[in-house]
Amino acid sequence: MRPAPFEYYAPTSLEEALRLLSEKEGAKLLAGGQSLLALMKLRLLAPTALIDLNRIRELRYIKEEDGWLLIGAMTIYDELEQSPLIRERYPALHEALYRLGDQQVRNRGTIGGSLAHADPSANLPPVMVALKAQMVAARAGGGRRVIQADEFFVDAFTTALEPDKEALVEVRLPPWPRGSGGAYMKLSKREIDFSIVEVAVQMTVGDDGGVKEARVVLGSVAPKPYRAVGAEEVLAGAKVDEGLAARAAEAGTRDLEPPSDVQASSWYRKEVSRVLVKRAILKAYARARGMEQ
Amino acid sequence: MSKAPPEIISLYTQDSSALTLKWLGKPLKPKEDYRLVRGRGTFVDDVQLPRMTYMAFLRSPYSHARIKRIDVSRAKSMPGVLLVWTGDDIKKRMRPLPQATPPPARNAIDYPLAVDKVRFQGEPVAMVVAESRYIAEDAVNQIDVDYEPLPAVVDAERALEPGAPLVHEEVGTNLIAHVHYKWGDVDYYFQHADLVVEAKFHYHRFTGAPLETNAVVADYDERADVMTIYCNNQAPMEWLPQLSAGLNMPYPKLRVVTRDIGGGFGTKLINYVYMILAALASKELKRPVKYMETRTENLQAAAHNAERTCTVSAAVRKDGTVLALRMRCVDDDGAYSRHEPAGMTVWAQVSTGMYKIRALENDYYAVFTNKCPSTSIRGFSRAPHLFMIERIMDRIARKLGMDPAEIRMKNLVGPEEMPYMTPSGGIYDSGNWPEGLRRALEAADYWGWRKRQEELRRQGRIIGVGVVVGSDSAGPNMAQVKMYNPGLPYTGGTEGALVQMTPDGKVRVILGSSPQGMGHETTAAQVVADVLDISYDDIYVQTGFDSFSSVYTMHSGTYGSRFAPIGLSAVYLAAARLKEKLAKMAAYLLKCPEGDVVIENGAARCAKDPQRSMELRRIARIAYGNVNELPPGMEPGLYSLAIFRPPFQNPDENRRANLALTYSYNVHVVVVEIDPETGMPKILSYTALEDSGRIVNPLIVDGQVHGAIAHGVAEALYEKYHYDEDGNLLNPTFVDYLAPTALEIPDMKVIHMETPSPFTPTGAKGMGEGGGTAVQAVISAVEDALAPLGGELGESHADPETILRILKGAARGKSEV
Amino acid sequence: MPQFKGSEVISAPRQAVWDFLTDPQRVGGCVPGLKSLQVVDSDHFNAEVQVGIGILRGTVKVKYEVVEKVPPERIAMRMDGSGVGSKALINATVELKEAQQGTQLDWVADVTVSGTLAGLGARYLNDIAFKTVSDIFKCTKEKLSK
Amino acid sequence: MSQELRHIRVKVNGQWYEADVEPRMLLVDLLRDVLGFTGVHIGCDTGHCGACTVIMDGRSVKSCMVLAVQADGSEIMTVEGMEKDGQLHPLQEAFWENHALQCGYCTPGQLMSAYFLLSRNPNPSEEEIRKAIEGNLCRCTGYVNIVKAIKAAALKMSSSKAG
Repeated sequence: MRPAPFEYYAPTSLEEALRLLSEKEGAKLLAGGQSLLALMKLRLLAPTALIDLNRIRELRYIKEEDGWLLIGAMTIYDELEQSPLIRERYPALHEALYRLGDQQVRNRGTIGGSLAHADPSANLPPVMVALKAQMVAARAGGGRRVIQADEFFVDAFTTALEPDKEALVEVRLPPWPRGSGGAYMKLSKREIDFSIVEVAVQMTVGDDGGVKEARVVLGSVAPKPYRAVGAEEVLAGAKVDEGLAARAAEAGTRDLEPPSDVQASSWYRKEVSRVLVKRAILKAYARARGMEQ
Repeated sequence: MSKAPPEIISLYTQDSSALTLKWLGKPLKPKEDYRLVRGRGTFVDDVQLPRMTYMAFLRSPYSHARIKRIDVSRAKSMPGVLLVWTGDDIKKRMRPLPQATPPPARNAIDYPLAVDKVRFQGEPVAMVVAESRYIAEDAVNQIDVDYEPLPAVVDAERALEPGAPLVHEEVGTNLIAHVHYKWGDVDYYFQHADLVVEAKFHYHRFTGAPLETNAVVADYDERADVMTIYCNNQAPMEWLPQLSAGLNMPYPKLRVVTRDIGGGFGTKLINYVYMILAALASKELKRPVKYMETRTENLQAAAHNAERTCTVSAAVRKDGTVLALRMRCVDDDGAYSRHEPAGMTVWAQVSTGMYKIRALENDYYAVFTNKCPSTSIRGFSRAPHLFMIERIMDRIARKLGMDPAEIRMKNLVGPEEMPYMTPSGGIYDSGNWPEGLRRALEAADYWGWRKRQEELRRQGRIIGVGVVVGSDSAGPNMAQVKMYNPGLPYTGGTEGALVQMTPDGKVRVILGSSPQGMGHETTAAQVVADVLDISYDDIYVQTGFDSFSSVYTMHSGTYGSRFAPIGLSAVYLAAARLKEKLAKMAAYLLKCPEGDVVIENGAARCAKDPQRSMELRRIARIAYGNVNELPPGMEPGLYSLAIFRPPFQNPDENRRANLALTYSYNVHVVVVEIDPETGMPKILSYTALEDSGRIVNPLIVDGQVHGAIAHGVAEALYEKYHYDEDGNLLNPTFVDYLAPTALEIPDMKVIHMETPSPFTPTGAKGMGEGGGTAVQAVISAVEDALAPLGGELGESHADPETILRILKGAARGKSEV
Repeated sequence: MPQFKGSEVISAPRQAVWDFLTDPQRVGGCVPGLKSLQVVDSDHFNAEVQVGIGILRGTVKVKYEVVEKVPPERIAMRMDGSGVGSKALINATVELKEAQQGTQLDWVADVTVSGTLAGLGARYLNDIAFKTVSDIFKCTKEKLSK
Repeated sequence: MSQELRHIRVKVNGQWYEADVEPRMLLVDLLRDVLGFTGVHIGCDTGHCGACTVIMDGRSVKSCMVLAVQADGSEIMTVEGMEKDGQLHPLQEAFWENHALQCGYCTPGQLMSAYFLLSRNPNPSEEEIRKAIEGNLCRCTGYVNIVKAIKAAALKMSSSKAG
């Protein structure tokens, strides 16, 4: 299958790309292309123009800035997955990257492309919400704004970015204090598949073993990342054991009404959501307590 | 039933005296692999011809609809578009495809492009030929079709009910064929059985999904009035009537060529519809036309297996002896009979599996539905037949409190009864099956696992162990089609080969087969080297098939695990005859009595006087050039052509016949663990024993076993087509059709027995399809895990949700479903 | 086949709502993402519509047909959409009842999607269909409430 | 519909090529149909099969998921570029010796993924090998001999470096 015709632009600066985006009616930004080109080949998408971001060096970096980790939108998964910094500080993100697509996809796909695509079953969105990441959006003329991950994902394949105006240029991961840990779990039939259910958990635990802060976020169960607030409430202040994790999981998934598709029914998604949330909480807690890497 | 009568045995037994056993059995590096690891294979899409054009299809979004209007005007007017055809254009150019079905199904009208009505989602409705693939696809999107959607029939059993929507009005029913056989005194055994065990099973819909999709390049040479078709069909000569009817050209004008084929697994038998369309377009445009199916088209509309729903009942004695079987089955063959309903009778005789079952009653129905047409996917026919028997064996064992391995051991045909004749007249050629089962159980540490299973269960872990026996009945007797359509002029099962020693003493081999990675160049060379006792490296086997140079019959091709028993037998015969001729020439040239000539290490010598010897290449030079030196009256040249014909017969008045030449044997032992909370299954251990007679090349045999296991595991746990009630196929891409990767397919342990077949000159048996044993084994293991909780699987596919529902239901004493 | 329901209370007399819904030019103008509209006759129009959620967008050709009219309380319509290798068939029935604030509009729609989209597990397709239909009547309400 | 062509330069298997291509042309079509590297195969539409995998600027990518224009100025290696002066690459040797292929259609892609793996992990575990080829479907071998071959090649390459 081959894509329909389109105009092609390969700007070398962000400003030029943003200008093109605002000028070209019906244009789309091309990042890694691992989803976009597939949809274009199937002719489910036929943008009039592609603005290729791959030649914009300034969008490809991983750097630290007063405790924050700043990631350029065009940084590929593989570079992130290989980063020791991310493996140590954000194990949930590392696991999500390790289990994202396959090596060829990780060699080409970018974090910005994935987040802007906002597929309800993609690995990264729930992790971003769990980590309290910030998304930096830019528009032509130098305008920039920061969007909290919680607000960034609006609906299936829909983000808070203003269509045809804004581009996601940077992802900012906040520092999590000592005593923090996270975990990502995904259930799928084949390892390479989009998840049937996925969970990202990030928490901070006090020296007394009580949970100071916890964020529990599911993917594939709603049009956008689902914060299991019920679970977070049960965890708050508690010392986590098997039983408590189970109660939190129960509370966190009670109100879920997941979609059904060819891979799994709503019933199955809800059942395994509870299981994955419980397991991810236990793993994240152990990590926060420094008991497991 | 019992040991086969002596006259039958002697009729089938083959002479193998020409073998030297110097080259058979060696793990020689496959000849094909050298070009393929360098990316130098020639697949259809690699054929590049001047002035090439490209074909693409508009396909039906509906599974069943009337075509009210097609507007191709916009597509036609696009620059670069050369031709746009609809069903009406095809109707003008060809007769409908010949139907192999009995009346009234024979009245079905089948064109490669839909005429008036579409009958399955993805059926081609219009075709475009353009200067590039890109333009062709652009144009397809500019074609407008008005459909009137019709109610779809997607359930085979409902398709037979009165008032069901008709897939083919002209047929007047959805029934394609019905057969009912009774072999042995079934009623007697059911009356006198201690118990009758009955169950209903569904064999699900999947496909082979070869990595190379269907492809064709048709090139009409106006000057010679010859149509050359480069294709990846597995048995092109089987479809000569279809091609000739479609193109209205005599066979000698049709040149059909296959080169390297990127896998087939049965899916590439019915791609002749593409061959016809590309050829018609090439004739019209006087330019070569290339078509390469997209993966979505391939998964949605190329070829699925036939689904089967069976009610199986077994008459059993308390001691576990299975006396007789009754099966009532309905096959879902999809929208057109392009290959099926063959599967319902092909190897129907293995309904009784590897067991001494005395009597069998088969009541089979094949029906049309609004789904993709079906064909013979790897494991064809014996897989669903054996699935039914192996599943019921497990159920019987559970009812009697026997171990599944024990009940199989009790009923297996014994070595003293070989060759064994089944109730339906099948002749199992050789093997020590109980010994094979013993060895497999030992290699898999079966009894150890049974113990661990108990211990782990106490720790809350759910382990299942499956043990299954099966056969890859191989080298089909096509006369079996007479069992549902006595009028069909298609019987036996033959193959041809040409072995020529060229004037330089090298050997050229041409086969009738169209291999897709089974190493025919390698194994044929090994047989020739073995018979002539010359170097493997001096033998050159032509890649693929070419109807202008290959030796073929209408059975020619690569399907039904037929190359080892039939193809290699033809190679053996041709080589043996060549050896005789060389001996005759040598006798004269060496002045040595013919009986004393020995052909060895590339030379002929006189046994009495070793001094008198001559290299074969010198004899070859004389045979072609220096012919006055030849014995007076002897025909020059060293060509040897052979067509191997097994002594097959037509089914007798009771429809009894031997329907395959060899019956390889396999035992699979699988251990699975189920995640109690998610239902996710994981294979912990996989062991397979294979006895496929004499092993020609262990590398190739093991590779085939690995592949068959991978397909079985995939079908049992990952690959299943989902149609909704409107006949929409919900998973037509690799996004949702879950072809497993290296992370899903487990490592596997393969062990061998090697019992030569008396019915083939090489002693080799057909193998590679594996008879679906892996599907049976995995499902058996999963059910074994669920059984203590009262869970049973009714299907050949078990996904985590199904398993979890059973676990939950069992836990709650009722199913969630 | 999923079925959707919805209702609007429109502050306009029933006859006005009826006139609006039976005027292809006006009701056509309410089809979301409308790119072009070509009125065939009082009961038929063809439209080109931009549909989709998020990035999953495509142009779809819609054939609109009135299949039943019971003035002024009932109208049944059929919308036949085709594009991106797929078909969407929407059968909608609208009931108009007098209400004190004006007219009560109740609608029911059956949606059948076939083809590539149905096959690509786009499990959010139903959302698209629902939004498309309900937007038509929301728009009707707005236009008439002015 | 027709489009203005882009002029691009690509270095394939050590040699520069120039071509004028439509922006929508996929890299795989450039390599196969324009430049004649037919060892690069097409097996699907959705980037799942990996048969079209090539090495682009040092990384394995699926050439059906990259536009030809995007490769402008890039260095690409296909299976045809693995041999050095008539000698098979150790991976090719190992695939042949272990019969790590049957139909051979997925083989070039498998080799490219294995090549990338060994380029940064000279002696991978079985798990790492399986993970490394998860983007390359094989329908013939059950992956058994592919995994075996990659192990064997890794051993051979590291020992030959050591020795």
